[in-house]
Amino acid sequence: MSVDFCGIELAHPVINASGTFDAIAAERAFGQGLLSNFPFAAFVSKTVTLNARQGNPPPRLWELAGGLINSIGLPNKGLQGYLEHDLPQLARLPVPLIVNVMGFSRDEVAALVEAFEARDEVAALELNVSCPNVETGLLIGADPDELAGLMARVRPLTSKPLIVKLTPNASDVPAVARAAQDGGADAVSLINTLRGMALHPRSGDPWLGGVTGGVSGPAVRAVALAQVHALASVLRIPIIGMGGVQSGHQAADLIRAGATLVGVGTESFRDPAAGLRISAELAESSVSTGL
Amino acid sequence: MSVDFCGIELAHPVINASGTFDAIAAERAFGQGLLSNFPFAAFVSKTVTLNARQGNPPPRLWELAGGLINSIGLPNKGLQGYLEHDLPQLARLPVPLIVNVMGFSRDEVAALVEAFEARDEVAALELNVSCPNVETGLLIGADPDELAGLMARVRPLTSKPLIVKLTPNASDVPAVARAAQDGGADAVSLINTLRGMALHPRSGDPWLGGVTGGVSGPAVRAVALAQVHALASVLRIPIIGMGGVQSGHQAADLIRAGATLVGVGTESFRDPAAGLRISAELAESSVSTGL
Amino acid sequence: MTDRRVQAPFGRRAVEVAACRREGAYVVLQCHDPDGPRPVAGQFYMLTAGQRWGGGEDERPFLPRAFSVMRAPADGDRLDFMLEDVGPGTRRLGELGPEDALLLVGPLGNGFAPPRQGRRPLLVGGGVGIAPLAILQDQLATPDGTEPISALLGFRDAQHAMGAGLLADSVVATDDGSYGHHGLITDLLIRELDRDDHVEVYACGPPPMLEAVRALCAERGVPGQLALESGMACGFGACFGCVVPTRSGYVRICVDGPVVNAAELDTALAPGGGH
Amino acid sequence: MTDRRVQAPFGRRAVEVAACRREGAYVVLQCHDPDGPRPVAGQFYMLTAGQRWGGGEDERPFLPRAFSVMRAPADGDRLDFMLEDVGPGTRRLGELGPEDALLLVGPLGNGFAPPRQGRRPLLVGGGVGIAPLAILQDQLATPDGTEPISALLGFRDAQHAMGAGLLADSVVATDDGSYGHHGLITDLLIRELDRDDHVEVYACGPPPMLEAVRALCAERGVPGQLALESGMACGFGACFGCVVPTRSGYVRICVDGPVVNAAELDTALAPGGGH
Ligand SMILES: Cc1cc2nc3c(=O)[nH]c(=O)nc-3n(C[C@H](O)[C@H](O)[C@H](O)COP(=O)(O)OP(=O)(O)OC[C@H]3O[C@@H](n4cnc5c(N)ncnc54)[C@H](O)[C@@H]3O)c2cc1C
Ligand SMILES: Cc1cc2nc3c(=O)[nH]c(=O)nc-3n(C[C@H](O)[C@H](O)[C@H](O)COP(=O)(O)OP(=O)(O)OC[C@H]3O[C@@H](n4cnc5c(N)ncnc54)[C@H](O)[C@@H]3O)c2cc1C
Ligand SMILES: Cc1cc2nc3c(=O)[nH]c(=O)nc-3n(C[C@H](O)[C@H](O)[C@H](O)COP(=O)(O)O)c2cc1C
Ligand SMILES: Cc1cc2nc3c(=O)[nH]c(=O)nc-3n(C[C@H](O)[C@H](O)[C@H](O)COP(=O)(O)O)c2cc1C
Ligand code: FES
Ligand code: FES
Repeated sequence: MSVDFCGIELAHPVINASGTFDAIAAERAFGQGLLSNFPFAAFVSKTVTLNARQGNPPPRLWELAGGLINSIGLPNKGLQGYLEHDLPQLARLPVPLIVNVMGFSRDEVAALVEAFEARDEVAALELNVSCPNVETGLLIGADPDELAGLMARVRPLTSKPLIVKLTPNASDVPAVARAAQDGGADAVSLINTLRGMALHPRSGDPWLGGVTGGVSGPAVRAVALAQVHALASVLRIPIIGMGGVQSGHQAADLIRAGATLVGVGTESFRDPAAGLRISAELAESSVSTGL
Repeated sequence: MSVDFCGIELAHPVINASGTFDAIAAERAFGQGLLSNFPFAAFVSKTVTLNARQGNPPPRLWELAGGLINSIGLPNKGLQGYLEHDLPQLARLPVPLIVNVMGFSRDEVAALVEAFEARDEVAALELNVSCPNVETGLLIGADPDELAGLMARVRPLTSKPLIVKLTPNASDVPAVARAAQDGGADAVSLINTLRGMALHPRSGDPWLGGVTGGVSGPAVRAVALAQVHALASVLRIPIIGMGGVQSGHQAADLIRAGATLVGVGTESFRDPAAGLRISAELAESSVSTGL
Repeated sequence: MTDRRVQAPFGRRAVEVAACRREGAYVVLQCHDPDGPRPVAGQFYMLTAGQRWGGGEDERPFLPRAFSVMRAPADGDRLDFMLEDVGPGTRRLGELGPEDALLLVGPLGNGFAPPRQGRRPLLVGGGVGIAPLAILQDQLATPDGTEPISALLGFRDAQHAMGAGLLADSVVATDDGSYGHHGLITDLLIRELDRDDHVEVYACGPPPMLEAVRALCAERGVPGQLALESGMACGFGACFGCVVPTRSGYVRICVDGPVVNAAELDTALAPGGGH
Repeated sequence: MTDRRVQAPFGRRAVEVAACRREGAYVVLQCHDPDGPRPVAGQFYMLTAGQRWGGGEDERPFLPRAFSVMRAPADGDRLDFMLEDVGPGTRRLGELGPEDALLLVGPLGNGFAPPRQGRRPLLVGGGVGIAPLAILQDQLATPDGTEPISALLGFRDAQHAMGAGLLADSVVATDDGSYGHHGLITDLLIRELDRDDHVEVYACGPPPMLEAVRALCAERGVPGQLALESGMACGFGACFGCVVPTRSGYVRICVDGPVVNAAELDTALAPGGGH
């Protein structure tokens, strides 16, 4: 089951989805047991922004039938905090490290990319483009031109593999993905969460502190499969497929639809070792299906 | 609970979602029982196109956890068939009739709108814009300019209320909705289905005859609520909210988020009389919440 | 075909399970339906368990499931269904016990028509497809019960062939020869047609069997009525999901079937999806 | 605070339910956990029923639910939890019976620290929040059991007050006066502090109670350890969903709690959402 992903050798095709596994906190909770059975073939960090962020006010979670709406709001220590506190610890993980970054302007993204280009601990970068460019007001990941502009600015700054994490809340995801590829992306990953909302059962006000949030989990699986499938025929570069994966069979579906790697997110909340189970099931189904 | 909707007096705010209830077939199945307890305050017909369509090859359905993917493919008798066979029967229903139409060019939509403008049996028209304009290649409902062009062409052709049924598969639904309003729409309805897909559990090939389909039911409810909420603050015209409604409480949520009417779709498959139950529950919760 | 149906009360009603028992490889689910009419053989019901529908494997079932009525004695309020466990819905229904709630919509669809003038009914069933033939036997029986309605029933093996006990008179074939004739039920049909083809064939079963029956009827110029299956979401014509191809295009078998004339089909093989 | 925790085995493990019984308005769920370590009082577990998690009302529960361990005798493998039925998850767990499978992750989070030098522990619990105080009583007890650990417990009414039987020594107050002191548990806390405030307060309960305790501790300059609650998706720091505001910003109470020093909070009232 070992996979070559943009020149990085991975033990199997299952990685975590950004923001759904904090290896440092998990090590506090599970200790050595986590490290000796690390559930993912690569570790993707939660989105890092240039400046530290507190994140959204609670409540941040709403449970759905087969899913979850989160409005976490990208809390993180900011670039400096990450470099000082997190990177040294994450560098000790037994798998390659992929750092997910987001910026609200091309300069911000450029600063992040340059900083991580300088760090050997980092195997690859993932650009989270599910946010507006504050200078143009356009959602970077929903607009092919906006993304092309960003790629033109940051691609030259790094020789590490650059993954573009696409938003599913776009009219024409294939057009955005093509812009990523044409701009020199080494891979794309999708889907990020779908915009969703819930009201307080009694007061009728928005439940989430952030008013709206992102839907993940089984409820979005069919949408993820359709979007991965739609890209498979238009892209040359590899795809990291994610969205609602709970089993090896569902991971295999994404691979059949065109993904090279599969990301596991919400399912890790139900079982911290879900990645282990899913990659084992996938290995088994691959043997039986000859995938 | 009676509601004025664009000048049409409705007994309560619950109507069917287009394509999820065939009153003529239901009358064959349930007879007089349907007509004397008609579950909706208005009846919305399945999408009518200029020419007859066979629809997609089967299989057309895939069940999800709390949802359904359909690739029905808009089968219908075409405008002439509808006028001859369906309209006379639908005119006998005890509630106002809303005809949902779709065209692959502005001329097609114009021809449909003109034909129904001439029919007194029709209380209002709903434009299904979840399709490409074959002349420009653009998805009409995902592109504000495309929709503005369509509205400019067809709005002058009818004095009946014109509802624009929006697609949720768009980067900026509020922008599209504003284009509808600015173009003279009397209301908007949403959400249509989310693009989704499933693979055959054994062969791994796409399950649906149409390859991809549309996701509906509880799995899309949180997305529907977020989209209705996003429009409430940008529109003056009324909103018909739909997507996964199974109870009066959920209907009330859509109304709190900004909807005037609520559409029930997939839930009618589970219980043909779901509309009755939901409007009764809604009436009760309205009394208790003073909605 | 003109409608051969009894109309259903509008909406979904809760009824009580009377019993649920194994019959070989199958489950027979019996309930009381005091508020529904007596159905026509060949009609079906959409069933949902009153509890825990929405849970289970992969969190399905979500939609109701279609089942032919297997028996509905004219006197009384009982409805019997015959289930084969093939997935989460049939499994959940098979777990129901006495007094559990069952939600149903029906009777739905077009049932079987009486045989054309002077023709002897010949019933051909395969697997769980024998269900509608049991009630058909009841409804075709002469008042004095003198002329037995013959039924040819095919099964995978002896375990499944125990289902044949649900019909009155039957000749059985099994694929593996573990019970009755070793071979296909269409072998027996050919024999019957060779003997006397002044019959009207009533068939229900897996698509390959139905297709073989259809082809035989066409070849011999014998009228046939086939009860088809297809994935359904609603059962009352609302979703357009259950279509099968016929000579006049796609038809929804929940309203223009499930019983269709063999002559209307080019094939009885279910298209795509691998049902 | 430095970690006061026992680490959990990595992953979710299936254990067997030993018993599930009512205790007044509550349910006590007991299981055997042979493969897990003995937890520190104040730690919690994420629980999922082995079956039918994903079904039920509105098709929730989907995520695991957090429960403080209520008792975990040092000798043996038993873990006890105390549940109040407030929704689909607690209802489903309360339906479990002997030998049913329970899936758990834990022990998780930071437990209670021993009292600061020379201070007498004073336990204050409200409703189902008394659960972690039961195991805390066990763990604080002197080896000879001579010095009882006093606990002040508040409940809605007598029916709920039956939960007090789960702790050794306690003084009870009820909101409606149907059992014990008629009034708030903080009335009793004030009395205790007036008598002798060389104590360390350990509290768990509904937010308004915790806030009153926090304010009292601040006023009297008494150290307090509060076990907080918040909606959780994961329980091990993965989702960032369970944050509460502290003087040093939002902290995830599943890893930097659930026990926090009262002095770190400006308020113990849960923000927004109406928990
Ligand atoms: C008119 C009619 C009458 C019938 N009468 C009977 C009867 O008397 N007795 C009886 O046992 N059965 C009968 N059936 C068939 C019965 O309805 C199905 O076996 C039942 O719906 C299966 O449900 P399930 O949840 O158990 O299995 P499913 O999981 O629904 O699997 C059944 C088949 O559906 C497909 N499938 C699998 N997963 C999905 C999915 N997620 N979405 C869509 N399709 C999927 C596969 O082809 C699978 O083999 C009848 C069907 C019809 C239409
Ligand atoms: C560290 C910790 C320890 C705990 N210890 C105990 C204990 O020992 N005993 C005990 O009984 N409880 C304990 N709890 C609380 C327990 O976890 C909750 O009561 C439980 O999760 C409720 O689940 P439910 O499905 O029964 O109810 P839910 O339906 O989840 O309702 C519980 C509350 O969540 C909110 N809510 C309602 N619907 C949703 C939704 N869809 N998504 C998100 N939130 C929603 C509402 O505020 C509601 O009042 C503890 C919690 C924590 C964090
Ligand atoms: C609680 C939570 C936090 C997330 N945080 C991030 C994030 O920081 N950066 C990011 O790119 N994606 C984030 N995501 C999106 C996931 O990486 C993933 O794209 C999405 O959840 C779909 O996968 P799943 O259904 O397996 O969870 C987050 C998702 C969840 C549920
Ligand atoms: C089987 C099916 C057929 C549909 N056909 C149409 C259609 O013909 N025209 C249309 O505008 N919407 C159609 N829709 C979309 C619904 O009108 C509705 O927007 C969507 O299903 C969301 O509502 P629900 O979750 O309550 O089903 C269809 C939906 C389903 C499930
Ligand atoms: S099952 Fe819905 S139309 Fe036939
Ligand atoms: S519950 Fe997920 S971070 Fe605390």
